[in-house]
Amino acid sequence: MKTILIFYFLIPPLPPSNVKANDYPNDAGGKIEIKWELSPMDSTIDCYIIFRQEKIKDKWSLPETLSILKRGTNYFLDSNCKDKIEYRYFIRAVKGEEFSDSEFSNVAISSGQWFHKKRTSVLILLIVITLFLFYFLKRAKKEELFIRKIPGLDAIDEAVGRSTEMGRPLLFILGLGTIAEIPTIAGLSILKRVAKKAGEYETDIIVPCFDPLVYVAASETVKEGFIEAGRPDLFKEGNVFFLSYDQFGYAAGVDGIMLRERPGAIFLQGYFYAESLILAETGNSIGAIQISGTTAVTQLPFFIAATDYTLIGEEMYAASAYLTREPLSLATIKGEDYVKILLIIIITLGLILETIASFTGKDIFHFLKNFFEVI
Amino acid sequence: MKKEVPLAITFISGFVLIVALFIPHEPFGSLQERFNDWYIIVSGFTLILGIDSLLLYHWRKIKRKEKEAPYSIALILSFIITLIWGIHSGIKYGSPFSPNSTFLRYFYTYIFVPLQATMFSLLAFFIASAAYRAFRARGLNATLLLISAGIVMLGRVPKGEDFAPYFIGITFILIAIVSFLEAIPRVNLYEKLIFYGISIISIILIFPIGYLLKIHLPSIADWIMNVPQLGAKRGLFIGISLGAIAMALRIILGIERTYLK
Amino acid sequence: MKEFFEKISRIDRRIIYVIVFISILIPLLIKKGFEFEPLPEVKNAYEFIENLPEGANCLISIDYDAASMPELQPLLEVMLIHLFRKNLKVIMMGHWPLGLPLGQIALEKIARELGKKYGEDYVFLGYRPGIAAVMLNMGKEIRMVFDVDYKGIPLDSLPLMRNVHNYNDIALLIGFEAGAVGDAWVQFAQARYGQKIILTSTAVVAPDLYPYFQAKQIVGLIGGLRGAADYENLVKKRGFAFSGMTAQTIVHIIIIIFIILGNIGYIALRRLR
Amino acid sequence: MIDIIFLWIAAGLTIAIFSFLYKDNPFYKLAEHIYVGSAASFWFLYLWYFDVEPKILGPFKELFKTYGFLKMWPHFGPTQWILFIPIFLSICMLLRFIPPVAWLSRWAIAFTVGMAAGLGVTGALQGFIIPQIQATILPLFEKDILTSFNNIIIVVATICTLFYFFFSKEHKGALGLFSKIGITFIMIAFGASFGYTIMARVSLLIGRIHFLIYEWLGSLF
Repeated sequence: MKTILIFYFLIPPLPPSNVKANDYPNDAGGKIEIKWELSPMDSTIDCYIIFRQEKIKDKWSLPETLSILKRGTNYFLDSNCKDKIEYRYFIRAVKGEEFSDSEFSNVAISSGQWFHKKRTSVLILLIVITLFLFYFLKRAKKEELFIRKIPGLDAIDEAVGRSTEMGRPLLFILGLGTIAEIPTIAGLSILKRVAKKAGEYETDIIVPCFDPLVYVAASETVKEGFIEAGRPDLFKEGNVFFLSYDQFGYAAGVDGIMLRERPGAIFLQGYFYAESLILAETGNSIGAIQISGTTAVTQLPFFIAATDYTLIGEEMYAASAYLTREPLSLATIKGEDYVKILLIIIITLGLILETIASFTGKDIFHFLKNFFEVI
Repeated sequence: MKKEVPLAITFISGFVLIVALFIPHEPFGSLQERFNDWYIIVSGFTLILGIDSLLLYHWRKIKRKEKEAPYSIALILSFIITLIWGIHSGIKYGSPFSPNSTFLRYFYTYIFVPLQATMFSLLAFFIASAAYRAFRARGLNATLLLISAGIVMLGRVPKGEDFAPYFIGITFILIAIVSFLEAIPRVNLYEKLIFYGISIISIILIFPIGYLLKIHLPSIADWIMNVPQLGAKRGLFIGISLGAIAMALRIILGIERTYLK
Repeated sequence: MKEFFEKISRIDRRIIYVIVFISILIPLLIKKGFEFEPLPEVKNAYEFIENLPEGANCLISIDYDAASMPELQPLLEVMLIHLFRKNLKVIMMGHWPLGLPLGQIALEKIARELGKKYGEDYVFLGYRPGIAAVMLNMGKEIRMVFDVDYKGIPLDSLPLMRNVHNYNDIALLIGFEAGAVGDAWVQFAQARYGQKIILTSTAVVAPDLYPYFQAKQIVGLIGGLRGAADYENLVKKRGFAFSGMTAQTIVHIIIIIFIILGNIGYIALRRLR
Repeated sequence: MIDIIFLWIAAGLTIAIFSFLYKDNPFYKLAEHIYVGSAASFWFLYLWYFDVEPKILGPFKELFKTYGFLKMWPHFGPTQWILFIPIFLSICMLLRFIPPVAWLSRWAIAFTVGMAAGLGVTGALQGFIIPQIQATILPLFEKDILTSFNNIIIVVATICTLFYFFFSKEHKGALGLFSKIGITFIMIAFGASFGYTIMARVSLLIGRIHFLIYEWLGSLF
């Protein structure tokens, strides 16, 4: 027994086999993936060491250690390659002092790809959506398009009016979104409408901003709104200002403005995080009419609870079309609706296929689900 | 010129970013990160504009000797002190954010963090007052909203299952009373029966549902989160994403240009 | 009668605030509370630490900042007490530069209380930028990342660090997570180097980390205040988290009582009208 | 000693913010203004040390050290030259200080808005729509009754919610019914999500109260 044990410890472990190196797909180049079959004695070895050689002037360089991998590993991604250089790899199985090396892998060259194959479904869907939108854009010139009532948006004029009656300013809060986020831009287009109304009613509008770029854009927007209302003289530069780049500093500052300036109507339109309820509750406590809207799903419940009207998610995006009634914008809304029908059809088809797959156990029926598997 | 160039810039930067999603090859592969870096650089510089506007806003208040002027002085002073402190630490320790800098150790931990954390913690109060005020059984949807909120709330805390049956009992008794009172004045026999029915069913359901909550409360709460909540959220997400795409295309095509005119 | 219903349907918000405040204050003051069973993932973490040999090195990574302080800081303190009591060595570093002072304050406080010496029983390394790069290089040689500690003392001058070179010399890694760094620890330190990891996280992050525990990629998971309370129970040093959990239950119940009161008032008033 | 002074400052600021719950008062006003003022400096320093400096000065540092400002220019590679785009945009932004050329700042805004549009499309498609559809394609009937039941509810909730966001048709008839079911699911979801969040928020308050009792008052005794 003892001799067998000693023997067992002294023999070198069997090496891994079938080492394959290939360019890593769908990347910008510089990566090679290496796969191998585990050593038959995988459970007893300590680790694998992976070596690489590169071809310089038709000669293979000295092996270079890439990484030490624990047993049971049969995959390695070498992300430190240079494109257009030939590499080959081998794997060493190590057990104590003993080791053995695998055969060399095939020669591999890394390269970048010009099309991301795993994103085919994204591309197809994008093309379909774009076609839908363009189709309705074309039709927009011919016919009147319908859009359903959105109560929160109808309330805007009323809120501005009531605030004016009370002799109080308006407060417009664009949230924490940066200008590189769509909800903020949707908020800006609502701001323009509110600013125009404010101009017509000769009411002040205060816009404290979180993001410096949003501040610049908001100040242009408000100015434009007043010009459209024909009252550029009423635009006060200082009323649109940058407040704070700190989430709760912003909340503290806005709360202060609410308590001291006593706005009659508060608009919360943009992207919000946890501060949403701090703002909405304080606004409620001063008795202002509040119209909120966000695409931040986690914050919507708080707006629903604390404000008078809430634009839920997509309703906020539809706002600019709804408010301007511009045929081209309305057309995109119609296109969107048809895409929704298309998606519902796809989902229904997928449900049928998956149900069949679950009963027959055949993988072929998973094709639709797999088609939407993306990275 | 004043209008066309910005429209072209918007079109190009938006379009190129979309195309880049499908091309892993450089220079497209890392375009999104590169644009993000540029964005950060631009917003770093724009912050100077922002701070200027903030200080100006308060400077005006001081000049006009408004009621709040002393606080505006405090704001400007704290801005200057913090800046000097940060720069001083930056010079002395290499960066104001190195672990042994006094800026991080004292300003950040004892002034900035308490302000942040306390402001954040106000939410606990606000969430209570908002729930009290808004969660009223105004109709079917509102009632479902408050019941699902109640179950998830109790399902998240230890010992919640000991209290849940009582609350659900009270809720059901309330429903029974309301529909009973609703039934009495009804003339239409059909409606009358429905309301009596709801009333009786609620009373019957109290014990089985109470028992169920006592035994399975955390898993019922999880179920609400993982099944109906998840489904509705998905619908919301898909809708929001479609809205975003339509909005983005409006921007790229120049239909939506609030920021420009 | 009508006045009463009007009152309960329109309670002043300040009364609600005061009651919420008191219902948290009292459990924290009297330090008594409801008993509850520890979660299995917390128990696992505790038992793993219990079974570590004396003198083993533990690496603590501070990957949170002030916003998550109430959830993670008390746990960090209890954890340090447990580690030091078992005479384990603590090496602290972090990936969130703004959170590091929090880690340092806790480390110095507990070390002072238990009479531990800097350099022998514990070391504070600090922060280096680059999350993945730091983790991978530490697998080769810690000195590639941290050649000196936070005060600038070379690692070789610190008795504790003399024999610590890479993950092989670290018996346990404990990550305090408020974001995605925990995933990176599993991906780089566990998957590549087989490092044993316990992750502790905020309640928000915990569901994302739970699959790692199920897949046995981490030896334990302590999530949110609940996890911290369980850990306090196990270490038999009940404190903040334990009384905090009781406060949680009470506040939740108070809120529900308020909702019910509001509804009784609302329904009654609608009837009376 | 210095720690104790700062501990008192921290406690004072904490109480000042809490005092806001009663009503607006000088203490809250002071704390608020200190907060906003110092936050402006703090984030300015943060943004410059962690983002702007390494991103914009980093690539030039080595060249500047070896060649000096005047002689480094011929050694610029693409990494350096491309940075002149954001530098240009940043300068456009700063030109707002000079009113006659302030309109140039729109170029920078145009770039960021274009970015928003590009990221909006790719993020929505790749990050949301496709994964969500993929996750919703579920078998409706399985051997396990509970799973089937759950799957059906998830699918009904998803589809009805989508119907609620139909804008180009009046919500009547079948569409009206579906959208009503949709809004019911949305409300259940909002209730659950509201209830789920309370715990995390209360944790924060527990943290602050603990700080006041044990760290601040505790340091007195």
